[in-house]
Amino acid sequence: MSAIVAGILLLAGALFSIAAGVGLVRLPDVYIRMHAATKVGTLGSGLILAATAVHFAEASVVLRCVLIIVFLLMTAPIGAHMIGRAALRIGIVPWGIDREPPGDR
Amino acid sequence: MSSFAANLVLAAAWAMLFGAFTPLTIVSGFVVGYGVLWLLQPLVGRRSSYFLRVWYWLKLVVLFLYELLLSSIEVLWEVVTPSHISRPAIIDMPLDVKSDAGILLVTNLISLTPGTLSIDVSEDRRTLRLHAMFAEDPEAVRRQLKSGMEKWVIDAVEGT
Amino acid sequence: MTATGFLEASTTLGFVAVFIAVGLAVYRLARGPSLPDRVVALDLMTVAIVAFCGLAAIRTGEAAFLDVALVLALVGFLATVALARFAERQQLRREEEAGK
Amino acid sequence: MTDEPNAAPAAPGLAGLLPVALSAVLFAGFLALVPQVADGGAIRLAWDWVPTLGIALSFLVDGLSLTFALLISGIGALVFLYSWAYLGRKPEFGRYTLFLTGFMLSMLGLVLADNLIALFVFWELTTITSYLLIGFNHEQADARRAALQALFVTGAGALAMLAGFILLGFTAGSFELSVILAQGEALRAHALYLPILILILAGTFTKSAQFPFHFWLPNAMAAPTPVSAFLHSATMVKAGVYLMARLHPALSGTEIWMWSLTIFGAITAVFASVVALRQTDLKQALAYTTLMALGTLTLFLGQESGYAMTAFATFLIVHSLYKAALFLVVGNIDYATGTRDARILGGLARTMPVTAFAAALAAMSMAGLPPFLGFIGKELKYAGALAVASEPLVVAGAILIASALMLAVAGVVAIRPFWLPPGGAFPRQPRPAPWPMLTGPVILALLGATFGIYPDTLERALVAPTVAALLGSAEEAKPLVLWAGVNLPLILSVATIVLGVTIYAFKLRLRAALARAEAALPSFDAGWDRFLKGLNRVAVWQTRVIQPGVLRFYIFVTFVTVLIGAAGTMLARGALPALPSLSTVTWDGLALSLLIVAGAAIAAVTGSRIAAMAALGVVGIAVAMIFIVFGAPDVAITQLLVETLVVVLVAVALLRLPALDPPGTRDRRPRDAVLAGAVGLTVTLTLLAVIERPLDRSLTDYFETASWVEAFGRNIVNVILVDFRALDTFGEIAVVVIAALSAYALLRTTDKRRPE
Amino acid sequence: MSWLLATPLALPFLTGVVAFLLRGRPAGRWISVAGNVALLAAAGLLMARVLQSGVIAGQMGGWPAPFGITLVADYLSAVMVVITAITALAVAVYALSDIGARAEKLGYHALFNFLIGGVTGAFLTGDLFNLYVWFEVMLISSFGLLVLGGRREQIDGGVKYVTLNLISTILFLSGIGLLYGMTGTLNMADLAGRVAAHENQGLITVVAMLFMIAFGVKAAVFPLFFWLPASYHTPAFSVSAVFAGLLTKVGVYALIRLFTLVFTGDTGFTHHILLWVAGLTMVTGVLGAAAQTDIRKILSFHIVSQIGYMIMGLALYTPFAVAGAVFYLVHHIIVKANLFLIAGVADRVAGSTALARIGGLYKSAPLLAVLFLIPAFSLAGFPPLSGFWAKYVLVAAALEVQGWIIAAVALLVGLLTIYSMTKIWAEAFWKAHPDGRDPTLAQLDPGVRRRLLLPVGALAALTLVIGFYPEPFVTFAKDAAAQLLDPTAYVVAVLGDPS
Amino acid sequence: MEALLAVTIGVLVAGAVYLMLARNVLRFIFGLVLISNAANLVIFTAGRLTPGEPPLIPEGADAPVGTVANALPQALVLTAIVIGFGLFAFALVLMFRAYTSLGTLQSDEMRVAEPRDDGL
Amino acid sequence: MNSVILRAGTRYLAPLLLLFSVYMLLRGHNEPGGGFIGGLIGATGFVLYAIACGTAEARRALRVLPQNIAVTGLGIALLAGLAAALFGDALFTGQWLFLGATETEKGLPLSTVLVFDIGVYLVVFGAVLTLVFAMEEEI
Ligand code: NA
Ligand code: NA
Repeated sequence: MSAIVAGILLLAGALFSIAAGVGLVRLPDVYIRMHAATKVGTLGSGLILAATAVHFAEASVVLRCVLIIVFLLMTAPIGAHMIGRAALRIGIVPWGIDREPPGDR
Repeated sequence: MSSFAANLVLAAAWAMLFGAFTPLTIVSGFVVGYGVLWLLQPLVGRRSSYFLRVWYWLKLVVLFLYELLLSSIEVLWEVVTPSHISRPAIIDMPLDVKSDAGILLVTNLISLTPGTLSIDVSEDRRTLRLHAMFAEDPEAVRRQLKSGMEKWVIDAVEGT
Repeated sequence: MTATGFLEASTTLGFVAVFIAVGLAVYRLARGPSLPDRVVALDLMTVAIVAFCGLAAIRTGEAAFLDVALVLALVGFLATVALARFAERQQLRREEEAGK
Repeated sequence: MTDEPNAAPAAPGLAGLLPVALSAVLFAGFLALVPQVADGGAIRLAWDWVPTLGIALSFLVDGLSLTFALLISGIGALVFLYSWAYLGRKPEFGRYTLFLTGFMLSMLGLVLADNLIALFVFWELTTITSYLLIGFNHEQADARRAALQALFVTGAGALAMLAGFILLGFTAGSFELSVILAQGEALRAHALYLPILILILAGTFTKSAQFPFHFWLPNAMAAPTPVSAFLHSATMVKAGVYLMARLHPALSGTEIWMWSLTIFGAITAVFASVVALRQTDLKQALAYTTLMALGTLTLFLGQESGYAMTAFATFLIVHSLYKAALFLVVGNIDYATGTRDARILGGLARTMPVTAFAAALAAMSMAGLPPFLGFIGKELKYAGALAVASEPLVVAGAILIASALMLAVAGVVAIRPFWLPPGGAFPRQPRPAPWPMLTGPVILALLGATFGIYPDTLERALVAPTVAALLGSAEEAKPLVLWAGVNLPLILSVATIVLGVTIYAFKLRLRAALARAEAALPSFDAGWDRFLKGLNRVAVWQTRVIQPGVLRFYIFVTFVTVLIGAAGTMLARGALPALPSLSTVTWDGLALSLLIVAGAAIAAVTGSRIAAMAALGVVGIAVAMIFIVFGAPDVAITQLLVETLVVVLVAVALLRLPALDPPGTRDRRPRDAVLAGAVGLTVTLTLLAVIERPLDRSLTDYFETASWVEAFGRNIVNVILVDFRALDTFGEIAVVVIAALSAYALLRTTDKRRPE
Repeated sequence: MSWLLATPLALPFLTGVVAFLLRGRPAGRWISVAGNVALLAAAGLLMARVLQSGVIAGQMGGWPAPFGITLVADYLSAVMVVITAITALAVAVYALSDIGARAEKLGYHALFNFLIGGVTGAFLTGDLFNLYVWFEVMLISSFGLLVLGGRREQIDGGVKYVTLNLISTILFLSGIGLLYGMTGTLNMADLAGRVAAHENQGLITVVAMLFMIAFGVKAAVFPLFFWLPASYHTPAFSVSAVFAGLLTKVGVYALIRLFTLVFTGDTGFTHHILLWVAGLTMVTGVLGAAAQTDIRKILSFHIVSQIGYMIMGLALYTPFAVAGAVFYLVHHIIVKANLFLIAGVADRVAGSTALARIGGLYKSAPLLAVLFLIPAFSLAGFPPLSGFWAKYVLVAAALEVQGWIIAAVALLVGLLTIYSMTKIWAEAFWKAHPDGRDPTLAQLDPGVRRRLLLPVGALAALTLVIGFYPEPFVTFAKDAAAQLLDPTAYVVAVLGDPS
Repeated sequence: MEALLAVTIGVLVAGAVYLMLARNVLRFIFGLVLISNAANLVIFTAGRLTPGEPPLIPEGADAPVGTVANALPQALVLTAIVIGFGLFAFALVLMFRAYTSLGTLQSDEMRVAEPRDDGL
Repeated sequence: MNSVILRAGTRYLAPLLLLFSVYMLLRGHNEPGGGFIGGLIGATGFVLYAIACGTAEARRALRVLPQNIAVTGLGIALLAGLAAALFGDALFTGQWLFLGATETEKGLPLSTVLVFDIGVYLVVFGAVLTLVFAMEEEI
C-alpha cells in the first residue's frame, strides 16, 4: 500500500518537476519563469520527499522529510523574492506590460 | 515568543533531528538551543506567547498546501498550452501584518500560491510589491490576498 | 505490475524527471538572457537536487541521502541570494557610474 | 692611472710590519730546510681533511716547492715592507694586508700541497685573494673590470683543471701527488690522458696567462704596484708554471705535451715581448715582459732535457728577482713623480739614486748582461733551446727575438727614466722614496748580481734540487757558470745584445709600427668586452624568451610540459589503455556526465561572467550528484556547501571586477583549445589505463572492520578523517585557517590605490 | 618515537597559534623566536636519535602502517628538519627587525610558523597524501607571506606564483589519485613494493612523470620555474629568505624521495629525463641571473640554477651523486637564505637592491662585505667553502660515470655563477654609491643591527664550518645516499620486518 | 561506469585548461574550480565506484553490511575539496586585489614584478 | 541588504542553521556530518546574516573575531591530537571516555576525537567567516 502511495506521489512529483523545467524554458519572461521554478519546482520536490517519507515510514526519516519540505518552503520564496527584486531593479520590464515597471527608480 | 519558549522549541527541534525524545536529546537540545539563542540575541526580539494559535496554524497549513497545489496546476497549464494566457502585472499592496514572522509568512505564502509572487517589501514595511500572472484587475488581486492569505497569517501569528 | 515494481518504475521516472528539469534549467542558464534568468535556473536546479536526494534515498533504502537534501534545502538558497544581490548591486553601480 | 700612494712618507703604524715578520720567519724556516732538501731529502707532512673523499692536507717540500716557497716568502717579506710605506696610511691598508697575507699563505699552500684537491683549494684561494687585491682601487671601473677579468679567466681555467684533477685522481687511484707522480707511465698510456692533459693545461695556461689567455694580466696592473710586484714576479702567474712543473714527471714526455707547451710558450714569449716594447706605461711594459717570461718557462717545461730543466729552474729564479725589483722600482718612480709614462719620465737618477742603482742592476740582469744571474739564465735558455727535441733553431730564434726585446724593454724601464732627460713635466715635484721602499729593490737587485757571480750556491741549493724534482735525479742538472767558453749560446747572447740595443735605438719608430700592427690585429682585451656583451645579450635574449613576464605563456608551457611528459611517456612506454567497456554505464551516470560536459563547455566558451559562474555551479552540482549516486553523502554535502560558498564569494568579488573580455573582443583561442583538448584526452587515457586492473581494497577493508570496533564510529569516512588519518585533517584545517588569514591580510593590507 | 617525530611538526603550529592570538603584542613576536629555538632543539633530538638508530618511524594515531599515517625520519629527513629549524630560527630573529607592525598585526608570525610546520611535515611524513597536505600548508602560507604588505609588485608576482603553483598542486593531487587507483595504498614504503609489483610498468612511468612535473614546478626546474623569478624578489626580505632557502628544496626533497623510493623501476627513462632537466635548469637559471640587475632577482634566478645541481645528483643516481645532491641541498639552504637576508641589510643601509642605485658598501660596511662574500663565494663554489664541496662531489660523481657533458655544464654554470656573484660584489660593494652616500651599518639602531646581523653571521659561520670541516657532512651525505638508494631499512622501519 | 567518468573528467580538464590559458585571470579562477572538481573526481573514480551504498555501519553491526562504497577515497576527496576551497578563496581574493591595485585582470598587462624593460 | 523579507527570513533561518550545524557536528562520527560539514553550515548561518543585515551587524552578533575562532580551533585540534601523549599513546590516538557505561550500553561517548572534530568545526566556521566578512567589507 505504502509503495503505491509513494509511487503515486513520485509520479506527481516527477510531473511537476518536469513542468517546472519546461516552464523555465517556455514561459515568456523571468517573472513568469519564477512562478514556475518557485511554486512548481518546490511542489515537485516536496511531493518526491513526501514519497520518501511514505516509503520509509520511520519516524526519523519522516521527520527529516518534513524538515526538508519546511526548509524548502521557507527558503524558495525568499530566493524568488531576491531574484524578482533584482530583475525589477535592473529594469527588466515584465512581459505583457508596455510601460516601465513601477519598481524602476 | 519568549526566549524560554524559543529555547524549548529549539530543544524540541533538536530532539526531532535526532529522531528521539529522550532526556538526553532534550537536555542537550536545550543546552545547544540556549547557546544558539545567546549567540543570536541581537536577532531575536521580544514577542508575546503564541501557543494559543495552533488552530490558526493548522488552518493556515492546510489552506496553504491546497493553494500551492492549485497554483502549480495553473502554471502547469500555462506551460503545456501553446499560447500564454497570462496577463501579468506588477502590483503594490498595502500590508497590515507587522511582525517579521508575519511578513515572512505572508510573502512566502503569496509567492507559493497561484498567480502571485512577492517581489519586495518597502523599507517602511507597509507595502508589498508583487508580480501577478493573471491581473486584468489588480484591485481584485489585492482584495483577494488581503482577505485570504494575509488574514490567515494575522490570525495565526499576530491575532490577539 | 507489483507494488514494488510500480514504486521502482516511479522512482526511475522521478529520476528522469529530475534530470529533464535540470537539463532544461541548464538550457535556461546558458541562454539567459538576463542575469535573473540564470539565477532562476540555478535555483531550480538546487530544488531539483533536493528531489534527487529523496529519490536516491528511496532507491538505495539509505536515509543518509536525506541529510544531503536537508543541508541543501537550508543552504542552497544562499547562492541564489548572493547572485541576486550581485545582479542588483551591479545595476546600482552602473547607475552610480552613469550618474557621475 | 696611478695608485695614489701615501701622500706623506711618514711611517704608519707598526702593526703593519707584522706580515713582514711573518713572511720573514717563514722565509727563514724554508731556508733552514734547504740543506736537507738539497741532499735529496724531501719532507712530507699530512693531516686528514676529508678522508671520505680521499682529500688530505698533505704537504711536500722538495726542490721545486722549496724554490717557490723561498721566492714567495722572501719576496713577500720585501713586498710587505714596501707596502707598509707605500700604502700604510690608507684606511684600507688593514684589508689590503689581510688579503695580501692570505694570498701569500695560499700561494705557499699551493706550492707545498701534495694533494691535488688541496692544491686546488689553495689555487682558488689565490684566485679569490688576487681578485680582491687587483680590485683594490675598487671605486675605479677599470680596477673592477680587471679584477673580474682575472677572476673569470683564471677561474674558468681552474674549473676545467678541477675536472682534470678529478679524472687524474680517479685514474691514478689517489689524489696524493706523490702517488700520482710515481705512475707516469700508466697515466700517459691511459685513455683519459689526453682529456686530463687538456683540462689541466686549461688551468695552467689561463693562470700563467699564456697566449691567447694572456689579456687579463696587463689589465691586472690596476692593482697597487707592490701587489703587481708580488703577483706577477714570483707568485700567482707562476702558479700555472709551477703546476706544469709539478706534474712534469707524470704527464710530460708525450708529443702532445711537448708540442702544446712549446708552441704556446713560444708564441706567448715572442708576442709578449713585441707588445711589451710598445707600452709607454712602465708597469704595462713590465707586465708584458712577465708574459714573455711565462711563455719561456712554459716552453722549457715542454722539454725533457736536463738543459731545458736547468734553464727553467734558473730563469724562474732570475725572473722573480729582477721582475719584483723592477716593479718596486716603478712603484718608486710613480711615488716620486705621480706618473709612470715612459715618454715623460727622465732624469730621476739625481733625485732617487738608490732606486736608480737598484733599477740598473735589475735591468742588467733582465737584459741578460754579465755578470748578472740574468746572463747565466739567458745562456742556459739558449742551451736549453738548442737541446729541444725538434726544431731547436726555431725555438732558439724565438728566444733570441724575445731576449733582444727584453733587453730593449729593460732599457726603457731602467735607463730612460733615470738617466735620460725628461720628455715632459711630471704631475708632481719628484721626491725620494722612504727606506722601506728602497730595501726591496736593492736587496733583490743585489741578489741578482750576487748569484751571477756566485752561481754555485744557487745551483746546489735550489736549481739542482728543482731539476731533481722534475726529472727524478739531480744528476740531470747542468752547471750554472758565468763563463762557459765560446759556444753557440754565447754567440747567440752577443747577437741578442746587438739586436736588443738596435731595437732600443729605434724603439720610437718601432713603437709606431707596432701600434699600427697591433691595431690591425684582433684585440683579446676587446674580445673580453665582446664576450661579456655577448654573454649579456644571450642572457637577456634567453630571459626574454623563457621569462617574458607574461603569465599566459608560463601556463601554456607548463601545460605543454604536462602533455609531453604524460602523453609522450604513454606512447614511449606503451601504456595506452585498451578500449574501455561501457557496459556498466548507467543512464543516470550518463545524464550526470552530460551535465558536467555541458557545464564545462558553457564555462569555457561564455563571455558572460554570470553564465560562467552558473555553469560552474552546474558542474559542482552534477559532481555532487555523482557523489550521491555512488554512495558518498558526506562528500556530496561538503561539495554542495563549498559550491555555495564559492558562489557567494565570487558574487561578492565580481561586484568590483570588470567584464571578462574587453569591449568588442571575444575569447577565441584555437591553439589553446587544441592543447586543452590534448591534455584532457591524456587524463582520460591515463585514468582508463589505471582502472583496467582491479583495485586492492585492503586499506578500506581494514577501515571497515576497525571503524566501529576500534574507533567507535559508524561513519567510516568521518572516522578516517578524525582518527585513522587525523593528521591529514589537521593539515587540512591548517590550510583553511591559513587561507583565511592570508586572504584577510591581503584585503586589509595597505596600498589600496585604485586603478586609474 | 612518535613524540620525537611529531614534535618538530606540531611545534610550529603551536607556536603559530599562540603567536597569532598574541599578535600585535611584544610577546607575539618573541613567541616565534622561542618556538623556533624549541624547534631546533626538537630537531636536534630527532637527529641524534636517527644517527643512533637509523631510520625511525612512528604510527600516528597508533594505527599500523600502511593504514594510518606514518611519520618517518631517515638521514635525509632528519637533516632537512634540522636545517629547516636552523633557517627558521635565523629568519625568526631577523624578522624581529624586518617585519613591520602592520604585517605582524595581520599575522605574519603565525603564517611564518605555519609555513615551517608545513615544511617539516613534508620532510617527515611517510604518506603520499599527507605529503600533499603539507605541501598545501606550505603553499598557502607562502601565498600569504608573499603578498603580505600588498605592494603592487607583490600582488603581480603573487598572481604568477599562485597560478602556477596551483597547477602543480592539482597535478600532484591527481597523481596521488591515479597511484592509489593502481596500488590501493598511500603509504610510501608500501608504495615502493606495490609499484614495483604492478603489471603495467609503463603506466607507472606515466604517473611518475606527473609527479616529476608536479614537484618540478615546486622545485622550480626547467621549464617550470617561471613563478620563482617572477615573485621571489617582491616580498619582505625575511620572507624571500625563507622561501629561497626552504620552499624549492621541499620540491627537490619530494623528487628525491619519490624517485629513490617509489619510482625506481624505469630509471633509464625517468632519471635520464631528470638529467636533461638538471642541465637545462642549471644553464637557463644562470643565464637568467646574468641578465638581471637587481640583487634579489639575480639571487632568485640562481635558485633555479642551483636546483639543477641537486636534480643532477638525483639523476645520476649513484651513491656518490645522490650524496652530492644531499650535501648540495643542505649547503644551499643555508647559503641562499643568508644571501637574501644580506640583501635585506644592504637594502636597509644602501637604500635599494637595484644594483644601479646602490654602492659603497665595501668601503663603509666592511662587516657586511665579509658576511656577503662568505655565502656568495660559497654559492659560486669557491673552496674551501661549503659550495665547493657540494659542486666537487657532484662533478666528481658525474665524471665517475663518464657524464662528461653534465659535468662540463655543472662547471660552466659554476663559472657563470661566479660572474653574477662578482657582479653584485662589484656594483653593490665596490662601486661608490651613486648618490655619494657612505652606507654604514652604524646608521641602524643597535638593536636592529644586532637582530639583523646575528642570524646572518650565524649562517655564515655555518657555511664556514661546513667548508673547513666537511668530513662529517660528506660522510653523513654518503650515508644518507646509501639509505636512499637501498630503501630496505626505510621500508622495514615503516612496515615492520616482513620475516 | 568508471570509463564514462574518465571521459567526463577528460572533458572537464579540457575545459579547465582552456580557461586557465585565457588572458583574463578570472577565467583562470573559473578553470581552477573546474580542474579541482576534475582532480577530486579522479581520486573518486580511481577508488572505483560502488553505486548506492554509503560507507556507514548500521546500528547493531560491527562492520558494513554487504559491499559499500570505498570510504578512503571519499575521505581523501573531502579533504581535497576543503583544501581546494581554501586555495580557491585565496586565489579569488588575490585576483580581486590584483584588479584593485594593478587595475587590470588581463594577465598580459600585469608587468609590475617583471617590467618590460627589465635588465635590457 | 535592505530587504525586509530576507531579514525576516534570516531571523529564523540563521538560528536554524547554527543549530543544525552543531547537530551535524555531533552526529558526524556515526552518520553523515562532522566538523567540516558542521562548520560550513554554521558559517553559512552567519554568512546569511551578513548578507541580510550587513557585516557590522553579523560581527556584532559573533562578538569574537572570526580569525581568532579559526586559530583557536586549530589549537584545539592540535591539542586534542597531542593529548594522546598524556595517556602514553602515539599522537592523534583517540582517547575515549564512555560516560555512564553499563554492561549493555556504551554510555555517552566523550573523546579527544570529538574534541578534534570540534576544532575542525571552529576552524572551518571561523575561516569561512573571516573570508566572507572581509570580502563583504570590500564592497
Ligand atoms: Na624556494
Ligand atoms: Na635556493
